[in-house]
Amino acid sequence: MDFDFTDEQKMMRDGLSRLIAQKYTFEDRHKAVASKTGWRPDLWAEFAEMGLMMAPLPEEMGGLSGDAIDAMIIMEEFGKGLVIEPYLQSVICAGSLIRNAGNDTQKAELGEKITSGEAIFAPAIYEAEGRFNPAFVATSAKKNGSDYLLNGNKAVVFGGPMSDSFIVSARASGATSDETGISLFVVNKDQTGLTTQNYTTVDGLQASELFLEDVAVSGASVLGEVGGAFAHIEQMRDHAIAAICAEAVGLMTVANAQTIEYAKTRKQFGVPISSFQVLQHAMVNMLIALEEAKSMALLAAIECAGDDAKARAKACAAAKVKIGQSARIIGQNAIQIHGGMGMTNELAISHYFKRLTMIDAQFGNVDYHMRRYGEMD
Amino acid sequence: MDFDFTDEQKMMRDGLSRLIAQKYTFEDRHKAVASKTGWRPDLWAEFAEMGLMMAPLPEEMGGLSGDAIDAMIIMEEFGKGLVIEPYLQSVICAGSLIRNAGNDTQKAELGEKITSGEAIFAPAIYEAEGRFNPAFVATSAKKNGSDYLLNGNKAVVFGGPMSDSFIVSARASGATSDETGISLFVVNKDQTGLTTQNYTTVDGLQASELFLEDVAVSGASVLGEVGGAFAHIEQMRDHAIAAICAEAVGLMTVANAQTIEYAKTRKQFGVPISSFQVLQHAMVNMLIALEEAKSMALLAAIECAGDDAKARAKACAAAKVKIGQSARIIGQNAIQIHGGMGMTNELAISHYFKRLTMIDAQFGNVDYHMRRYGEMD
Amino acid sequence: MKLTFTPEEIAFRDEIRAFIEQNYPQNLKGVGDREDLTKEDYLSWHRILGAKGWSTPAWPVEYGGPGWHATQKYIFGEELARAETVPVLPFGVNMVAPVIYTFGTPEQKARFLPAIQKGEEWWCQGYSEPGAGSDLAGLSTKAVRDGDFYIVNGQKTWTTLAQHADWGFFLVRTNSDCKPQEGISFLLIDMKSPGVEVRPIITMDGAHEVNEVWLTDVKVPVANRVFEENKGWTCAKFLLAHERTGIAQVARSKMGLKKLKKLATETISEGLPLAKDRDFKHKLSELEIDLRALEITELRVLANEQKGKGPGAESSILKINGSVIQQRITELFLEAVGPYGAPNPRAYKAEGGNFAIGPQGAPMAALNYFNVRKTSIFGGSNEIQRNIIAKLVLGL
Amino acid sequence: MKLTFTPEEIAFRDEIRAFIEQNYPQNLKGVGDREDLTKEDYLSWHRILGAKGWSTPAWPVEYGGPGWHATQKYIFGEELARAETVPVLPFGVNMVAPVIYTFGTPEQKARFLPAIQKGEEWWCQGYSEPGAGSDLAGLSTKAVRDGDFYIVNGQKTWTTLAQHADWGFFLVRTNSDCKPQEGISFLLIDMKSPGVEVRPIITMDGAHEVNEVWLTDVKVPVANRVFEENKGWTCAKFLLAHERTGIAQVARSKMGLKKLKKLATETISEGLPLAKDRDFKHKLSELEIDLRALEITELRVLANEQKGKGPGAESSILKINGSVIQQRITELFLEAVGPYGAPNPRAYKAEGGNFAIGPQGAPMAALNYFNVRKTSIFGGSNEIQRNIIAKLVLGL
Repeated sequence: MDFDFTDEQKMMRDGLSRLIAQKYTFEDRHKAVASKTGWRPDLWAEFAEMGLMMAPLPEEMGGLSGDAIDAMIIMEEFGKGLVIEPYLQSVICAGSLIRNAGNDTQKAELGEKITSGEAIFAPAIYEAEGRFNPAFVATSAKKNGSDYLLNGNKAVVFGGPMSDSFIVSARASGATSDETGISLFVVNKDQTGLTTQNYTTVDGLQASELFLEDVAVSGASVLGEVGGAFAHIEQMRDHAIAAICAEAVGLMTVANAQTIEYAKTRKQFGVPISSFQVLQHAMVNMLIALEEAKSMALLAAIECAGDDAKARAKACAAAKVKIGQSARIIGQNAIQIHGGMGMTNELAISHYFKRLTMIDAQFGNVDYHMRRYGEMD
Repeated sequence: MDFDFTDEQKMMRDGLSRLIAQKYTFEDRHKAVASKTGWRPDLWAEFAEMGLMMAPLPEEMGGLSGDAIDAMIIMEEFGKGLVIEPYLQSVICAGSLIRNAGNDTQKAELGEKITSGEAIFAPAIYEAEGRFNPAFVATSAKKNGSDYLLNGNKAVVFGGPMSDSFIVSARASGATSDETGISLFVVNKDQTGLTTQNYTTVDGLQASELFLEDVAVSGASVLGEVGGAFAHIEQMRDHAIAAICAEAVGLMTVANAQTIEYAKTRKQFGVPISSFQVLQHAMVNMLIALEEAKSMALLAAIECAGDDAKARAKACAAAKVKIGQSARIIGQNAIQIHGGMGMTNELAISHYFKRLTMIDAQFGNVDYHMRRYGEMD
Repeated sequence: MKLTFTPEEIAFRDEIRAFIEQNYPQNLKGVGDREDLTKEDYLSWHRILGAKGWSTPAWPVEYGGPGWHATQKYIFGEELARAETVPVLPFGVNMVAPVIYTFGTPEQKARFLPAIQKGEEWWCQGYSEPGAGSDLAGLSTKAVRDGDFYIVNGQKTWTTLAQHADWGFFLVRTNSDCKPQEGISFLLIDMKSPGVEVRPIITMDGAHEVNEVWLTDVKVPVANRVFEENKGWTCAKFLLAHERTGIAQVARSKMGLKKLKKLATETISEGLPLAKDRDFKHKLSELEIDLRALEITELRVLANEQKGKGPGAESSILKINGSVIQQRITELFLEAVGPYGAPNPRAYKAEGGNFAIGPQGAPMAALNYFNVRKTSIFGGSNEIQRNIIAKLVLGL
Repeated sequence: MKLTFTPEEIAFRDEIRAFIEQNYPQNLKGVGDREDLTKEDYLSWHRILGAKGWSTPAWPVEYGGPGWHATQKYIFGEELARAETVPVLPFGVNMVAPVIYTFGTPEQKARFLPAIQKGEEWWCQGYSEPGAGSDLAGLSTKAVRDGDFYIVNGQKTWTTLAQHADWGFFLVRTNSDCKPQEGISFLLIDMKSPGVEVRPIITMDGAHEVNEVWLTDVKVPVANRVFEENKGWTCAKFLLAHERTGIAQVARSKMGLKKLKKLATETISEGLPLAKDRDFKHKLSELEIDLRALEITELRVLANEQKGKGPGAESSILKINGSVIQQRITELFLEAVGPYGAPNPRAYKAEGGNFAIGPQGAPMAALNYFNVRKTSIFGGSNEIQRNIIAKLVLGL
């Protein structure tokens, strides 16, 4: 057993932490969310320069052969800084799909684009009526000569507005919820027949609805075996869960610290509110929730870095459940202890709360993964 | 809307309350539980003399034409006094079955026995593998001339050891969980082929397992229509739930009062523990749980006294859910606030806790009734 | 003992229902799903009810109340909620008016009550300050006597809908050399007075619902003080007890639950209605049972009131459970819409997008959830309510 | 970063497993389901481990510890739980012994440690008093110096299994004219001394597990005082930190959960295994995930310890969650057996009944649930643990 980071990992963490402290203050972030584009391309370039995009990806994609532990370190810092850039989508998710499903050419070419940060990819996996089930794919892929014609809609594609390409799941065979028959296609944003509806999310991210009408993609854009993409999607989801759990740990760490700080300085009845036993115990419960979440985020990352697919799936389902529960305890208590001030858009805490709330519905919520966990027994 | 008791109801309540205070102290009760018979036949006779057995039953059974509100008043006082006598079984449950299913002769003859208190009846409805479902009846009733032969087992029959007769559900037709095909039989304890295994329960009551082997009962002992007993059993269950919810309200009222009293007198760190805010809020939560339980017990009793079967079923399912939840909050917090002293057999509070705990599994627990409630939508 | 209505009560209900049907403004139907209501939206319905004599159900008859008993008031509230009307805001009708008719002078009653009843003047509440939230008595806005006037200086905050207000009722400090509670006075301030400035606070849902109110050398006639100088805390306590009963919001929550159940039936999850999902159904049932328990508890309190026992500290229970149930309803709405909780309609509408994303009911789900986190904070936080119950009910 | 075991660790685990299989007493198999264990039941397994040098995994090598690192200790605990052995009781091995080898004299070490290691002497803990539970420092049992002896008078309570004890370690007051913490001494008392009386306390599950210990003019040699006079609080605090780590009981809870899942598979509800019931399954999954989180948290604490960071206030988290999980397991057991939680096996066995009622696992379900309500009370209540965390970890 060993819970230590390598020296390289510590250096990366500290460097990223410094960068965020200097160039990604709460005010900077606020401005970025409200800006026309809704993100910070300049910071994206700096992240790339620091090697963050290369960190968790393999050499053949231009990466540094790190793993989910590196991703965890990065995402936790992103969480602490409320970072809104689409690292999760492009590096973790698209990176995972290309690494596992791509052929050598795709790994090299698409990998280079991702690790250099010069292009952004977003997975377009979920559909409205499928809710949290990635096997629910009504979007069809019809063979048309050596091309495929894609038809259908994809729901809530995070990172959509700033993405250059999407990795779209579509079905050539099978019933709507079958795990077999699903394929992955790399679709460029400017492709004929593809339209998007872009929006800002309640927690300050960017996302899109995708509408595909007879989008013709070449056979070369298929990622992996036709009809055999589901295992890759599952693996992507587990890596995404491990990463988003780490982000949540970062968010919760700051939310707890800000709450304690506020409670110590805010006075009512002539004393700091931190002297009230009921609030003290509430903050202890927040700490316990954070420690439990940390443990499970760690477990998820360790299992994603390993090669036991069953253990990985179980750890990630469990971690997503625990993070959802902890985020609720911490988020709700943080606002309650901040009182009226916690309700305002002006204080950072409300933004931590909003992001913590919305994480539950990304990649499946508490109930979904509780059920999934129970079925893996 | 009117939440008032009649003057007669108030008199009955006050009289019963005085009787219990005088002759049913915690020490008396302790002795009765530990005694050979495990109950107080002398008190049973006094209850009868007071007219408690007559109160909720109709005139044709020798009763006073009261209703579920009277039963509620009595059961709440029984709860406060931790009364162990089988009023619920004999008067509420058997009374309900005979009232609704019995013919005129049965109502008069069996009713007289119940209302006079001279005989005790216990419903034998549930079976081990049916858990909380009263439609699960594997016990068979085979026609044999004008008699019926009963075969099967009945589980956890409260009041069994002191009962003179059982009202047994058995099946002449249909599959094990069908709602049709179930009949009710009055079986005397000394009947050939009936054996019982008697025991004390963890909360100080008496119960039995019933084993029926070719028990021959006459056609005259059938209660109601052959095969059509389920609606009567459901009605009995709702009345039993309303009554046991009232008992629970009585138990919780005392548990809360004892906890507050203890917290005010018990000193630690030089001050009464009632001065700690965390314990204050815990006691407030206990109060809220009690008030919610009171409201739902009241609703259940009101609907049982009414004639809308659907509203009755819904109110009773909801009440049983709420009582189970409140009992858990109040019971667990009462012990926690009493600390080590709460763990001892010597203090009354542990006995209130035990009874409150065990009520959940009588007539269906929280999950069972939550589901039942959801299905009634 | 019974829960059913008498024939007279049923006739009363039908009368209310018919009136709403015939008189509720067409353009305000379904406002529950709209993000922002104008001042006129609120007042138009208030005025219609006022003209009928129904805008002030709790008032004594002598001041313009309809003379209803508790059950009738309950039925009236139920019917308004059932029809999803815009609410009649409580600041005038249920907050300042009872203080005025209980503690005010004949002149104050004559000047203010009719305008409140008719919906002619909009009121706001100047209680909380940046340094005095849960510790309301710790307020420091000062009123210094200067002849027939007070000169008021200070800052109030969390002032709901003050941007529309004609008048405000304010707690101000008129004496600093005593216990905090003993030096407070209750003033009625014309919001158009020189020196009154209302600055918006944007809450985390992006709404402009609350405000800061800055008071700089505001001249307030002494005649606008209600009750004695330095005795304003009496009015404040009286008002808080009144505020707590209404805050349970049972009728509105019942309507919310009904909509939630409809949404669960319409939302498709993996090809099936979410309402069939056992876990979700379990939560719905639990919520419905808790709401039912709250409703019966409120009826028990009302029945006591009808017998002359005023709302006491028990009303704190209604506040706690009522607020938590409102929060749970919005939380389940958000859970129901799943991934479609994410799009921010305020943002995409501000950018000129006029599309709706996700199922009906989705667009406001997250913002509503964020917004009602306030219910356990404002009006005396739930921690404060528990302190009150511990002290006044349990005697701890 | 990894969670897997090295080949050496796996070999170690196999060695432990084989030893248990070959040496664990036949007559003690499956003791988890028995209600009462005798003194000999406990000590026989302790002696076998002691002879092998494994009864004291946490001790330094110089006093007879096996020299294991944290992972090995963890594996050892896992294997004992897996085999459901009777526990080696903590009062000697994990409580008084660390105090003796950390603070004791050479003579005390020589006199007491070997007998503890070998399982020759049974210890009990004389801490709590009727007036000093959570407020341990409020204790009033007095020890008055009289030459080479202390004369001890007072009453202790909640003394676990004192009915079997040869020795007890006691906190006593040797000075009353100072802060409560500064006048306490730590004494080792021979339970056969004149004036020591052990009276049973029957807990609500009907068990005789705890006792009152009455001390009347008990003569205790000064040589049996550990550490300086009036410095006993130092030993007490040291010991409490040690006690808290073990109290998480992760390995035992894992075994409990395994049995619970088995019971859910075997219990028939309406003709189907309860394990198929979605509501029950949801609770099982939730419990299992929480237990997993506790386990990883404990491993993180252990890893810190291995790096020389001793168990600090974080161990309070393990105590809180560990106790609650034990309670939830027994609660689900009770829920699983449904109506068959009711029969009281202690009562019907006392009456000579030798039947078993209900499914396997049912007879003790309720009594176990009642019994483990203690885990959130004893050893520093969970409220006290939260106070400790608030103060020492959060700095509030």
